[in-house]
Amino acid sequence: MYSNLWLIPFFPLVGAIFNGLFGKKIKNEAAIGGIATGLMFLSFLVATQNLFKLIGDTEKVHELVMASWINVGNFQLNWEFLLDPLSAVMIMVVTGVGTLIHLYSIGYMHGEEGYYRFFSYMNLFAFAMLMLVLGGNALVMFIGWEGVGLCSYLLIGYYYEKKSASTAANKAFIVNRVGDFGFLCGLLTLFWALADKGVWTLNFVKIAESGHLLESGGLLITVVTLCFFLGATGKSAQIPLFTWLPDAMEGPTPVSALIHAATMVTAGVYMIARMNGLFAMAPATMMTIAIVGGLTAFFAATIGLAQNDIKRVLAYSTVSQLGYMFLAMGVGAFSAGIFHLMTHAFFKACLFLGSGSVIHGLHHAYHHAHLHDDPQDMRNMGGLRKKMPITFITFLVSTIAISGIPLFSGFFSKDEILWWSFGSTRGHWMLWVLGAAAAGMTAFYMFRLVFMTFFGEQKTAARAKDHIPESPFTITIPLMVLGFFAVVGGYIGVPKILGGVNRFDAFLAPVFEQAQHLNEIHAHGTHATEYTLMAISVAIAIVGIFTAWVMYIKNPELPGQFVAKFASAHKVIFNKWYIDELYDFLFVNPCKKIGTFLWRGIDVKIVDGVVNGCAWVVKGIGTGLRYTQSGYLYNYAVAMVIGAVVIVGYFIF
Amino acid sequence: MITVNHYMLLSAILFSIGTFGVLTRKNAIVIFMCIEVMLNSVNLTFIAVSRHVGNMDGQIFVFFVMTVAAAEAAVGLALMIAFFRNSDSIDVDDFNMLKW
Amino acid sequence: MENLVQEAIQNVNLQAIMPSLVLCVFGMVLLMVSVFSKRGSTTHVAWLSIVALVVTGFVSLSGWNNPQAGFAGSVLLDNFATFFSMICLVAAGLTILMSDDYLRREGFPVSEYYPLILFTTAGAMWMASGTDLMTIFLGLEVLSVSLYVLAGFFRTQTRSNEAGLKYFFLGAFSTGFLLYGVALLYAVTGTTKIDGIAAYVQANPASAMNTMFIAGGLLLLVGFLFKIAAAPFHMWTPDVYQGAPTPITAFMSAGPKAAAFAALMRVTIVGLEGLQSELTALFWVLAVLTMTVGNFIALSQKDLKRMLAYSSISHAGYAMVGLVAWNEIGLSAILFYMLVYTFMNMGAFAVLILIGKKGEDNLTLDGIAGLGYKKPILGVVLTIFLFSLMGLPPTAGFIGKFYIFSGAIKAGYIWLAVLGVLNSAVSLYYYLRVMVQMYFKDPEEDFSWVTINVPTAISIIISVVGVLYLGIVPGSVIQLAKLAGF
Amino acid sequence: MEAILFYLTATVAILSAFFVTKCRNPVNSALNLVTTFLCLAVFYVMLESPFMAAIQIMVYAGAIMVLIVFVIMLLNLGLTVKTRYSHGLATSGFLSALVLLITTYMVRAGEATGIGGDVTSEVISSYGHTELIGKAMFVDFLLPFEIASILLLVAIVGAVILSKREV
Amino acid sequence: MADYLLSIMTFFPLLGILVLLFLPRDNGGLLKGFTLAVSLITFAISLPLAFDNVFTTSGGMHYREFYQWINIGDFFQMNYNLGVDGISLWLVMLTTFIVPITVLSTWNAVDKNIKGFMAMLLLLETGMLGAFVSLDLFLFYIFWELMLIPMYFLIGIWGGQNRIYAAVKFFIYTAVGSLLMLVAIIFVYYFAVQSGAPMNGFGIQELYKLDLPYNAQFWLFLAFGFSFAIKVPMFPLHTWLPDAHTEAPTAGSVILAAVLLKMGTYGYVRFAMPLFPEALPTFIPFLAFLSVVGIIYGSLVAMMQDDIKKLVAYSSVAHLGFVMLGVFSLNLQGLAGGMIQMINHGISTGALFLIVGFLYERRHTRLITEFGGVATKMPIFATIFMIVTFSSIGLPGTNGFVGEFLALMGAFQSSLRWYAVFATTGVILAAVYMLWVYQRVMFGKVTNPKNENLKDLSVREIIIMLPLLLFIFWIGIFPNTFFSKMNPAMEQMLIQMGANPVAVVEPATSETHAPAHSATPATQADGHK
Repeated sequence: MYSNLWLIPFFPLVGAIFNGLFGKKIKNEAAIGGIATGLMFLSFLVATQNLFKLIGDTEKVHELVMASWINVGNFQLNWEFLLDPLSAVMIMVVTGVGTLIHLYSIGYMHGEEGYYRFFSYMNLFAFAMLMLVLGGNALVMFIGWEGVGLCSYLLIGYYYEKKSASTAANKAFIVNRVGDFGFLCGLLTLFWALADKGVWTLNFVKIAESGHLLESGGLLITVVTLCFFLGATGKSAQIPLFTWLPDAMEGPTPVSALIHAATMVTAGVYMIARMNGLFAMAPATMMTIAIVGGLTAFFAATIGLAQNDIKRVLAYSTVSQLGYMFLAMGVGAFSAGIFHLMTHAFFKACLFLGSGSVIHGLHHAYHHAHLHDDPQDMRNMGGLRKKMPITFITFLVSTIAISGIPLFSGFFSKDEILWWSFGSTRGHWMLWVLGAAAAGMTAFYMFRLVFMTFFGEQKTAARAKDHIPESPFTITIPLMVLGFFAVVGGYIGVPKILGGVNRFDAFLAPVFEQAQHLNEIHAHGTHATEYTLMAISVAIAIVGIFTAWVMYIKNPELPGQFVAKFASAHKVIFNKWYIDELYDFLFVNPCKKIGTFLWRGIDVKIVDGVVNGCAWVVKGIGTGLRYTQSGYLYNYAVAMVIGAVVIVGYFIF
Repeated sequence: MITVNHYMLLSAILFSIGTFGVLTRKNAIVIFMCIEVMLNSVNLTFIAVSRHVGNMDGQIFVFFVMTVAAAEAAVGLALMIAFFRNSDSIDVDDFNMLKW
Repeated sequence: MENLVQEAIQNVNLQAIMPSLVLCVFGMVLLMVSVFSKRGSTTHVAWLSIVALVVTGFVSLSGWNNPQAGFAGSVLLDNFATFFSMICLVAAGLTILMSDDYLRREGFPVSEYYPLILFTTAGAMWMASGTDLMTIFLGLEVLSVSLYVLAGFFRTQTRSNEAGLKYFFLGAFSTGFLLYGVALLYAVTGTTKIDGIAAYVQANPASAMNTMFIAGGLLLLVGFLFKIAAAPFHMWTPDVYQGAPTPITAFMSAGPKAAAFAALMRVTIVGLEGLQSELTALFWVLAVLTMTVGNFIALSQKDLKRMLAYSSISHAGYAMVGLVAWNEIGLSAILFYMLVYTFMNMGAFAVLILIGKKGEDNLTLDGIAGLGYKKPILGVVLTIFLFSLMGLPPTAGFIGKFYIFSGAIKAGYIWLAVLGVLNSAVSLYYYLRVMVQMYFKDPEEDFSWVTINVPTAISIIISVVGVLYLGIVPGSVIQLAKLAGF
Repeated sequence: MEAILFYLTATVAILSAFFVTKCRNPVNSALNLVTTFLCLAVFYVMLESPFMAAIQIMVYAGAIMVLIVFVIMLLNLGLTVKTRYSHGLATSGFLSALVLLITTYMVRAGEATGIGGDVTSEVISSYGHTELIGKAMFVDFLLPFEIASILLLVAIVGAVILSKREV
Repeated sequence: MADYLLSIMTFFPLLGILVLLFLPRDNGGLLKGFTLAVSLITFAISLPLAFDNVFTTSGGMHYREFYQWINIGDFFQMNYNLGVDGISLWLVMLTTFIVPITVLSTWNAVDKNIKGFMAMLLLLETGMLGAFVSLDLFLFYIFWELMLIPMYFLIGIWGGQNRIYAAVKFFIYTAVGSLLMLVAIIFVYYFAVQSGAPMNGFGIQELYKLDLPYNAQFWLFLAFGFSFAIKVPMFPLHTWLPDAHTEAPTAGSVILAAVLLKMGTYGYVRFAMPLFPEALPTFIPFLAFLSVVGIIYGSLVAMMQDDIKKLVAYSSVAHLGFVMLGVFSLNLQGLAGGMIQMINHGISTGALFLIVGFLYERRHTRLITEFGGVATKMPIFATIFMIVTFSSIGLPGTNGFVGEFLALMGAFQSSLRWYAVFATTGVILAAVYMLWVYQRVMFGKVTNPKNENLKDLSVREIIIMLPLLLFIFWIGIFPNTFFSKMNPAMEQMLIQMGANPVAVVEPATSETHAPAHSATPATQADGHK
């Protein structure tokens, strides 16, 4: 029935291997990009087919076992895929957005050295991501989980000659590994806990079936889920492991769009959703997730307020939006979280690609003018709306969507999350406050971005001013498609209160309903409350936009004065709350110091010192004894007499 | 009544004196003579014990000890002469080329 | 008077002394031959003495499994004695093979050298086969006196003189102790026959507590311990080994040592059985002390002969472990070990003889740098001997150590075995250093003076074959050692 | 009477032995050694072993001592006495004292239990000591006797080799 | 052929040495080619083992060979007693597989005394194979020590600057341990003899059945464990390893890492643990602690190294920590993880050493600071290095992951849970040091002019790496190829170690138990033929 499921990850894998092995020989960029994009599109087609099949199917959970993987005693693990509404949504997002970004890359990466390498990595990433979302057991998922980390590493380090790029790549992978540590611990503890009850499995379906064997709310389940959550924070850039994501902007922009906005970073959200049954059983974990998510949304937004690099603003925005998703997960709004995941994928990909288009244009102009200004610094931009109309429009649409203005996709998803955070049995009004404040700030800094980039005076250096082109079609088409979805993507999930039927929620229901039901997770409250909250959040967003307008269009001196007035606060925010420095201080430097100490101090001095010391002592004793051998007959005779006296004396007395 | 123990005590004393001489003297020939004292003390024991026990084994042993002493004297003195020819000394402290 | 002669003749059993008799006759004939041979030509004497040793070997072997006692209990040519005799014969044979060229190189082609070795061997045989302390003592003296001469053989070299003199004085001194011990044992038991002593103690168990008996036994052992170079009676060894002509050093480390072990074993195991608990404790301590002293001091040696001297001390320590064990395995292991040691140590010395210049001043660690490259075959065989001395498989040294420690462990002396193996770990260092010089350092000299002569080559080949044969298929020889043990 | 003789001779023996170790001049030591040998010969006579006394004087005092003195003279050592002729007095003295202590203790605490042989004073007086020695040597200890001959041969050969002047 | 397969396989390299000795010493190509041929033939000889399905059904010993060797009645008996089961099978295969690769790797690296080098390699191969297939403790010990000799020379003659120190240290360090083991071996033997148990020389299968008192087991385990711990090496007995690895020539390092270190872990699995099961619980917490310390410590120290080879060496300490942790968890998953991690480490770390060797051959330095930007000059190399790096990190899909995961899984299921949590941090640290070194060597701009003219890998070098890469993915994706043949033997071994291999739930696994039990009398019968 769903036996072609394996084709979905298989196509990108073929592309990755093909381009990886033969890409270098193929000089034709179009061919390389075409193969990669085409294979992604094939994968998208298969995904679509499966999605429709699933929609029409009454049975919503399907497993496909491909082969046996690890088979040791009772631990029997297969290569298996799982298709249910959740993974169906994910594969659509991954293949859909992925195809568009591939297409975009054909133009964007034009002329780059290692073009084939880029597409090989991108395809490999798609493969890994699809393994992640389709994996039928935790270990297949983990393959994808680490695989996306690997690809992220490779792609961030794409410009490996740049020190900052390779460092960022390392940081991304290592921070992810910290998360993986949590994931592994969780997985292994879960396996042990279940094995203890006689269920030897890592299969998601079986885990979901036998989750009830564990004590609900018990220590074990809390530890397991907390570990998983640690994994999720790593992958999805949440507090405390979010620092890698802004640095990851060192990669080419399509990478940022695909990996660091639309797909990979949402893996953590997906994972929690996938294991919702377990998480639902651990209220403490849920609360932690909600708080962490809310705080992340808030703090990342504050940092976003003060950044000048166009991609970094978007990166913090991504962190912030991921915080929303976690907030959703934490309060039990699983489907809302996934919904936001999807809409976010559309508008954030669009934003990234738009920013890429801007950078591309500026880069082109600078190149033309032989300037070496930073094409990503917003302070060099301005007034681009006339130069790049398509980019501008799609960008603006997406910005509105992310700001949560009604009728755009972001509104529906964000609002549902805010509502749940307020009204859910696992929610709290403080969470709502955090979310709403973040929403306001998001509106502010996103419009700040738009205003600085597209409005006002052109601040680009004079020589380059007139050479900023609109991007080619391969770039603008994806922009337009994504812009379209940024507007309409939300309509599949219009909440009931606004007259919708929330098809999205209904589609995902088989995955989440049971857990929500069993653990009494639901949002409650009157319609009035809901309306009020909705209005407040919209108002906050509008205030944010207005403030941005005031500060950056009407009265451009204001930000400067503002900064001067709150210099220290600005400095803290501008420097990202000094989190990187804190981590350097807390972990990186101590590790290096400990490493050096262990090596120079312990290993060489003590451990090896003991060994060499033994040798030294033995040799020293030898040398000492050697001098007993004085060469004088007298001494020898004395030794003999002493020997005889001692021997005889000892035994006769 | 002089018993075998008297002889053995005397022999013990002589043996100790011989040891003392071996340990203290530097002149190789004197050391050799001191060793002869030790051997003689043993001979005394042998003969005394031989009489005490009542068989001739000890006496025969003494006989052979004397033979050995003679043989050793011959070889030892030859060695000393050879050494003396090379280094003009038979002081045992000069036997110190080989050490450590 | 008639009576007396008859009685005397009754006691004579020539078969019991046949090997040594043959050897002595050959020795005397060779003395005559050397009188009439041209000065400086020694080769024919050397080969004749090889013939003597071979003949003696056959004569000895014919006595296998056919114990012969004679001379009123003075001598017993049993398997034990035969085994040790064979070891001594092998040692003497190898010595003679490696001597001829050496003597000429060092400018001392004196043919009396060979008869002296034969007499030494005969003395060693008497030590091994003697059952009367008198026989053993006289055997020991024949052996010692010849060795004094042989050690000081290069009479114009001060080093050789000094070696001879030191050996002589300390040897004579230890003889004093040994004799005193014999005298005391005689005083207590009224006999000098080993089985007589044992029988007396068996009949009068109280005499095992008699201080005279204990002291006598211990003093007697001191004499033997001196010969096997057990600490603290080992101090002559390095000096003498270093100063003596190299083949004699090789010989001393194998043949006479084996003979001393033979005597020591017969005396302790048969004669002083009553003192077993005291003696095992003593040997325990001395074994550890001996191997430790030998190994530790060897670590800082630069002169190869001296280093091997210390190593031979430590090997005596290992062999003593078998005595501590005091069981069938441990005792027969000593026999086996001495045989193995003969091959490996004499082989190593033979290689040293080949690579030495006149005067042998180059036999230091630095002097053999890069030998493995300039003279690869010599390098390889020396390596094999060193591995055997270390006790690494698949060489005989390993089997030997295994065998010895098996005895100790079976008897429950685990800590002794542990100390033993730790000691051999220490010993690795100085053996490895030789290899480091041979292979890991670049050659400084071209070793052009090294010429391989046939007899020495034969001795090396015999040693290599012995080491490998006893290392890989030791079964048959262990079987023999088992039969020869008590 | 016997006791007096014993103690007197013992005193002389001990003193002369001691002087062997103490005299600066090796010749004096040698002469003292001869005295010791003679004292021992007296003891041998007291122990009814006249033959042993005889060879003690002949072999020891005669042959061996002559050899020693001869070598001393040959090497002219009598005149080359060094100022310090001994060393390690303290250590050696202490050790020798210990040796003395142990040996005397051993003799006193132990017991010469080996008795009951057939050679009594009567036997000696009836057969004669020399005959008994001869009988024992050629009947019971023939082999050691023969070995002794080899020993002497070796010693002679050795001495000859070692003291030859040229190769 | 099959009857003598193990002997032929083990001694074929020795035969090769005999022929090698008569080849002209100047013709390096011939010598290397001949050695390659010998090692490849050895590999071919061993191949039937890998394809024999008997291992999937029975955990007992197969391909038995038994001859009396030394038989001294009541003294001792040693037998020539060979056999292979699922546990040693893959280690044997790894050995025969890795040796041709090392021979190839010497093609340009070794130009001094080639004959000696090749002879030592082949001797080493005989030693390693012999140690893996010996079923007689005495025989095992002989092969075990035999390995020491060629390795000593490989390090000492063809090594780097400080080779003498490293070689002597390696030799004495390992010898100390093995000598203590010798004492223990002898003790076990006589204990068995005195207890009147049916014996077959030093045959381990009979010794397995011994019932030693706890006290004896304690000390014996200590002796065996100490010896093997040095070889593994476990913290704090590891300091010979960085020196030996750094100084050894590439081929030596590869073999040392790939096979020799496995002797230690194999020793635990085959000897120390099943022979003394009662002492095991006493030691496990301690040993597991050391393993975990080794993981973290090795990683942290590796992180700060400035010599690539030393870094890889310290990473071995960490990797083997996982192996040991898995083995000590005393369940099937852990043991399987440990066993497969042995193979993985052989492949991945072997490959890393080869990679370092490639760099060294080109630049004659291994200092990280000397490199940088190599990826631009050597893209193929960069790719291969990357794959191996990730295999070493344990990326899922590569071999490293399967081993680490199973080892940790086993540990999590056993009483070593808390140790395992700390061990899991090794996952992070591995990424830190490997990626950091990769970044510093490969990424960035070429700043050192000496790196301007680096040539990418030659065809030979790629051929060397390809089989390793193949297995990196093979084990990562289809580890069942290996597990299926290991499982029965591991179950049997766990029973011997006194552990319940699994709480048998599914009927499928209980079937595999049956032959495990029935194999025991069969081997007993073998022993007395």
